[in-house]
Amino acid sequence: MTDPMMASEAALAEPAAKEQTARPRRRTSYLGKRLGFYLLVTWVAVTLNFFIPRLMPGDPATVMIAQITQRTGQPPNPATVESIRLLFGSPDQSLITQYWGYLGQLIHGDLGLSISQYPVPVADLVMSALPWTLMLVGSATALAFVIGVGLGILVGWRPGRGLDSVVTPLSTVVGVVPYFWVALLAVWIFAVKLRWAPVSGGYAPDATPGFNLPFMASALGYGALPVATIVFSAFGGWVFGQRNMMVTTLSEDYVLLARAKGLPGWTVMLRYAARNALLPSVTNFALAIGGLVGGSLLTEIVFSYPGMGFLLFDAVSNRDYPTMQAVFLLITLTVLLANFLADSLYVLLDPRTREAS
Amino acid sequence: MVLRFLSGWKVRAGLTVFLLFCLLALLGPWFCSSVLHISPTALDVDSVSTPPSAGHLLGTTASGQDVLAQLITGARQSMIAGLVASVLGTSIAVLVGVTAGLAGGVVDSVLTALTNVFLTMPAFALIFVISGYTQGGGPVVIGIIIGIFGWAGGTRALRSQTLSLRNRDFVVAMRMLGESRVRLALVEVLPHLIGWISAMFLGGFVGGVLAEAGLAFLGLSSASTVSWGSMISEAQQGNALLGGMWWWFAPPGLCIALLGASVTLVNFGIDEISNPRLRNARRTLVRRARQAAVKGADSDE
Amino acid sequence: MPDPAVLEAVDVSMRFTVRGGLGRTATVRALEHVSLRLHRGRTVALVGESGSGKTTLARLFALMYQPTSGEIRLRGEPVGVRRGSTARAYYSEVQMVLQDPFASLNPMHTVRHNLRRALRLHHFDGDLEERMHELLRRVSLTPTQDFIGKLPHELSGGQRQRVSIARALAVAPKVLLGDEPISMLDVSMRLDLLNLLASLRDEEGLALLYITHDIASARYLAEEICVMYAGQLVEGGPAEQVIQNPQHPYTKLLLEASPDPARTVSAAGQSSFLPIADAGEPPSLIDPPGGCRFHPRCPVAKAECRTAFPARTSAADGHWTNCWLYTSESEAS
Amino acid sequence: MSDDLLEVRGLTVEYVAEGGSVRACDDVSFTVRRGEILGVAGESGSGKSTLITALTRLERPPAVTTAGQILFRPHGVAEPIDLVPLTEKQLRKHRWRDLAIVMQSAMNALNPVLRLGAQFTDVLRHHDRGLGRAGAERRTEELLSLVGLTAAQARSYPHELSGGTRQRATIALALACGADLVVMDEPTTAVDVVMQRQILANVLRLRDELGFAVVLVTHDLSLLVELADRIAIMYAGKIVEVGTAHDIYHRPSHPYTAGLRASFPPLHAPVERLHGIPGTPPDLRRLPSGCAFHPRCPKRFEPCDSVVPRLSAVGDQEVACHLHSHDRSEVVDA
Repeated sequence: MTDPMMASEAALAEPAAKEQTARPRRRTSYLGKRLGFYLLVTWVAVTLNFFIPRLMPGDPATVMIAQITQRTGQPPNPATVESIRLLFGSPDQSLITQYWGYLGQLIHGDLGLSISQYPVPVADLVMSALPWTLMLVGSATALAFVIGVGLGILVGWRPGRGLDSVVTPLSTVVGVVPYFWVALLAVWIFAVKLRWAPVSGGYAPDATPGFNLPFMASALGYGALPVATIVFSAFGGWVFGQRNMMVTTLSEDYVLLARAKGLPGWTVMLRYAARNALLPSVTNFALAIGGLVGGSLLTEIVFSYPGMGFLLFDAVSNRDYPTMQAVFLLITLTVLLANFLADSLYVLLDPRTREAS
Repeated sequence: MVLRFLSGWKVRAGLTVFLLFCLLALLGPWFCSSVLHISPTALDVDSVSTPPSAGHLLGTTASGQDVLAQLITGARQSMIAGLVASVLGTSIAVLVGVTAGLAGGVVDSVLTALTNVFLTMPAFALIFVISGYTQGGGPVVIGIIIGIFGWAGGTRALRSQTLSLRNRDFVVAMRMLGESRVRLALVEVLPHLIGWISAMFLGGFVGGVLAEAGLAFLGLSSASTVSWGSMISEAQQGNALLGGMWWWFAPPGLCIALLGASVTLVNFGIDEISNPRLRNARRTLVRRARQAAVKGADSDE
Repeated sequence: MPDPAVLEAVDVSMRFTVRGGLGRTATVRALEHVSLRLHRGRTVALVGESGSGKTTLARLFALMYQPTSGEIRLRGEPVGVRRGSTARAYYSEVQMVLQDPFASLNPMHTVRHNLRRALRLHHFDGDLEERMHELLRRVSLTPTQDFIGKLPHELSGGQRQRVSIARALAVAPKVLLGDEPISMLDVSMRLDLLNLLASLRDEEGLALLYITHDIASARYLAEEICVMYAGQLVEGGPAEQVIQNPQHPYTKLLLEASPDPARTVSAAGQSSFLPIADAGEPPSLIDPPGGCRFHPRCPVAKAECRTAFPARTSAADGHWTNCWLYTSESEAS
Repeated sequence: MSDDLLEVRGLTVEYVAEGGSVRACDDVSFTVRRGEILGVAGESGSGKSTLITALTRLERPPAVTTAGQILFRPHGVAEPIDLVPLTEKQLRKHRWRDLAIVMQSAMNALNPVLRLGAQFTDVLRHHDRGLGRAGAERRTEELLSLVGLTAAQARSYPHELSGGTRQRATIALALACGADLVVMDEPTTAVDVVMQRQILANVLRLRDELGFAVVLVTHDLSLLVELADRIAIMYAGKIVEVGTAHDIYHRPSHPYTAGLRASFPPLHAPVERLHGIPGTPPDLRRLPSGCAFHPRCPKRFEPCDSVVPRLSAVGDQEVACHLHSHDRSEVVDA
């Protein structure tokens, strides 16, 4: 029902053929198909990255070269100019040539040099920011999903009862409050007034980043509030979606039959209703990751958290185009990776996508 | 159907609040200047950072601007962004989703892939990057960008709905009368999608308002316009919270939340109509019927 | 033999390509070399289980697909999938009534809208209102003014099906295709709908194709019965002949399995439900058995049944079957 | 100990709504004897599906059982138990052990994400705590073999099986805990006639072997006549006639039963022009006064539109029709 592939199959096969298509068929290719799709998205992101600066009014490349000249007092060396031209457009070459050159440069991992922190390679900046974002968003997403879906299951099991009438309206309201507003409020309450958490940053200034206990402890402490704010504004969506799926699933015959079998309530709720009601949430999980990673930009900015979002914000404020491009590409790749994990989870949960042996 | 839609309290409350906000956006600026005689930009140097008072009903900012005037004027900017985003986004979604669902075959495959690509891309980051290049822009520009990159969510649902409608017998039957494809789409299929489309429109509206606020907060809207997002941004920069100036910080956020909540309420109503399983039996009625049954049994004894 | 066929399928086969993941496809062999003729004022019943291909044949007649091989002929002229006004010209002669009365009328449109649209599309130039009432009278939805303004949800299943028929009649067709038109109706309404179809056939000279899985109702309505199994026609002929003297083992199985209270209730009030042997299930049409597709379930299957589909053997009364049992006999004699 | 396994008295089920309640089952009374197959026939809106869910106490709001008793005498219980006032927890003791159900569509009745075997073992092990995993699996195989299925099929997911196989599996499932009563809701509407006969023949054979009773609901009276011992006919939420299959077929007393019986064209007997029942089944929200069938009844007379006929014995049968009530002669004379 939710799988577009299945729907198009049903559309093609006429009624007489439906019976047959429902029979077991080898579906090894589910994950393979998804991988192919992710390659497509990666290509689109790369291509967008190529075209956006070229479509913009003016010539970002010239602007950048001028910026570097201004900043360093001398024009950048020819290799740097060449690299900037490849990434941001050159008036002398055809678009196709530029595109191939651009792809070649990306494959070699050359993302150019940062303008605002010239001449630090963008790749270095990104690599130091990436782990922070992965940890922040990864833990926040997982927490929001688990809490939200868990609550959704509980609430949807007995719709209209006490818990439902409190949690459901609350969770929907939370979703429409601007996130950064909530985050700022949280900083004010928990960091400024109550002093439970630091106001900003990723770790204590006196800790040295690396695998040492003081650093990791301080990173945890600094991360708690940002994670909490993300979870707070993201869990509502899960509750609501999961609740509705649960309510819909409850009227399925197999849930009724499970009840008729005299199985205890917990078994019916978890093994019969929730197992099935979970599937769309997992699909949505894959889709929502893009939004969450994007949304974490705001978190990092509110908390001056040293991740990709903060880097992007800095880059945008300083018109550091190479960094902007690179950060966007990496965010996309991160999203795709997370999507793939969600897809694998889906395959694990839904036997219908697995190969029938 | 319309009557049933309007009969729920959720829908009625939601619509009322939503229409009030629309009125505010429409008439607000005129109301400010002609009735209240306040201006969102005028600096009242005598009362800087003052809490709500008779002179300034919602107090003033750190630079002495009237918060109420800003709030009312900001409504228009925020709602224009939301409106542009949702009109554009919904139009693209309807066009792509309905076309894909009706056409089938290669057209469908291509459009579906396109939709999924846009759906998977981190849209907010992309919007942010593009806004980085455009460096500021009015609510219309921001709305356009949000619309262009935010349409994919509803498209999937619309496509699958169209697909199932296309194969419904009444469409097949009309096709076998020789009805033209365009009329099939417009007269037989589209009316059934109104619920979905309006839900999508309203959802896109809130999404647009929130995204605009986010971008304004990041300083990516043009500096000259006042919107709810830019108010929060300024309040933050003006250390409104640290200075205890809740009247500056709180109202714009609450307005967005209220607008969003009103739309959510309307969508609840639409949801319950398009998915009857979500409707709950009135528990009081059920309980009363059960009690009556117990009593009846007692009197039988 | 009656006058020439109005609509016929000549040796049509139909294959559907079903998409799987990543370009993987499977072919559904829905129909194999099927020929069927519809005559003016006569009913042919097409009987078979779900998935046997009977709906596919109806949809080929309705030009919803192009057959993979063979052709559909209207009064001897081959027709193909068309669009626009040529499609309309075909549909002004061939109409279809679908199975589900709850789905075949748009819930948002009134009876009037449906009828008016049908009349307009086919350039009716008389008094629209008068004609609409006439159509409703024709399908016994009287008093007509009570029905014309109604929305589908205000009608019962039987009434809706009558509206569907009226809509089909609006174009004054020569052929009416009924795809299980009564199977979703309440039992008490079914006969009257069959009676309506019979009277339309007799009074308007409609050629009727009645598709059903209920062989008793086929016998009630049709002069001729064709039995379809897994995309192959296996037996056909005058209704009484097919029912009382079935030839093909599948027809026999179908008749044995069909409920017939008169057969089993003994006077003692003891019901003796007639069981049948565990006869397996119809095959998948993606990879169907070769030869006669019934052979894996056939109690009398022979070696040749596995390899080739038998030729048709016909009796003088028009009763025919495709079964090796009879082919060899006729060859021997 | 009585021969009656189940005695339903005055069962009334209402769908509560703001505009007023709808009675889907109205004062329904009947008995089911041990080992008997009772068929319940009715058209859409007759309340037969509601009756099934109410019998098994699976009704869900807005459906509420507002009156009546369901007296159940499972094996090993001396006093009959009224199922109506029991709580879900109390009911759980009887579910599946004493009272099992087979639903209309096996496709929907089986959990799509659990293997078939797991859906057997969870119920087996829940009701027999001592049963180990291996024991439960062995028992599952035995049960499946009852309906002609194999152990390999226990390892399949529902979507990998054909419709007929799935439905046979749900019947095997219903027998898992030795229930005294198996309630079946149109168990063969989703399968073809050939499979239908195979499945029902299985049910009959297993009933003879295991001795459970069956309440089978369907719209197909012609099938019931072959299959059931006794048949109850429902119309507009009420039982209008109960009798042996033979009597229902050969001597229908209620005009509705007669009309329904005549609505099935014969397979072998001579074809004659038949008529269904004129009119349409009533809207439960706006039931006709008196006997709900009277607007469609060819034999209606004076009291039909004002007095609701009660179900009463006429010979071996029970009928709710003024034609058979005791004061009939007076009315006819008058």
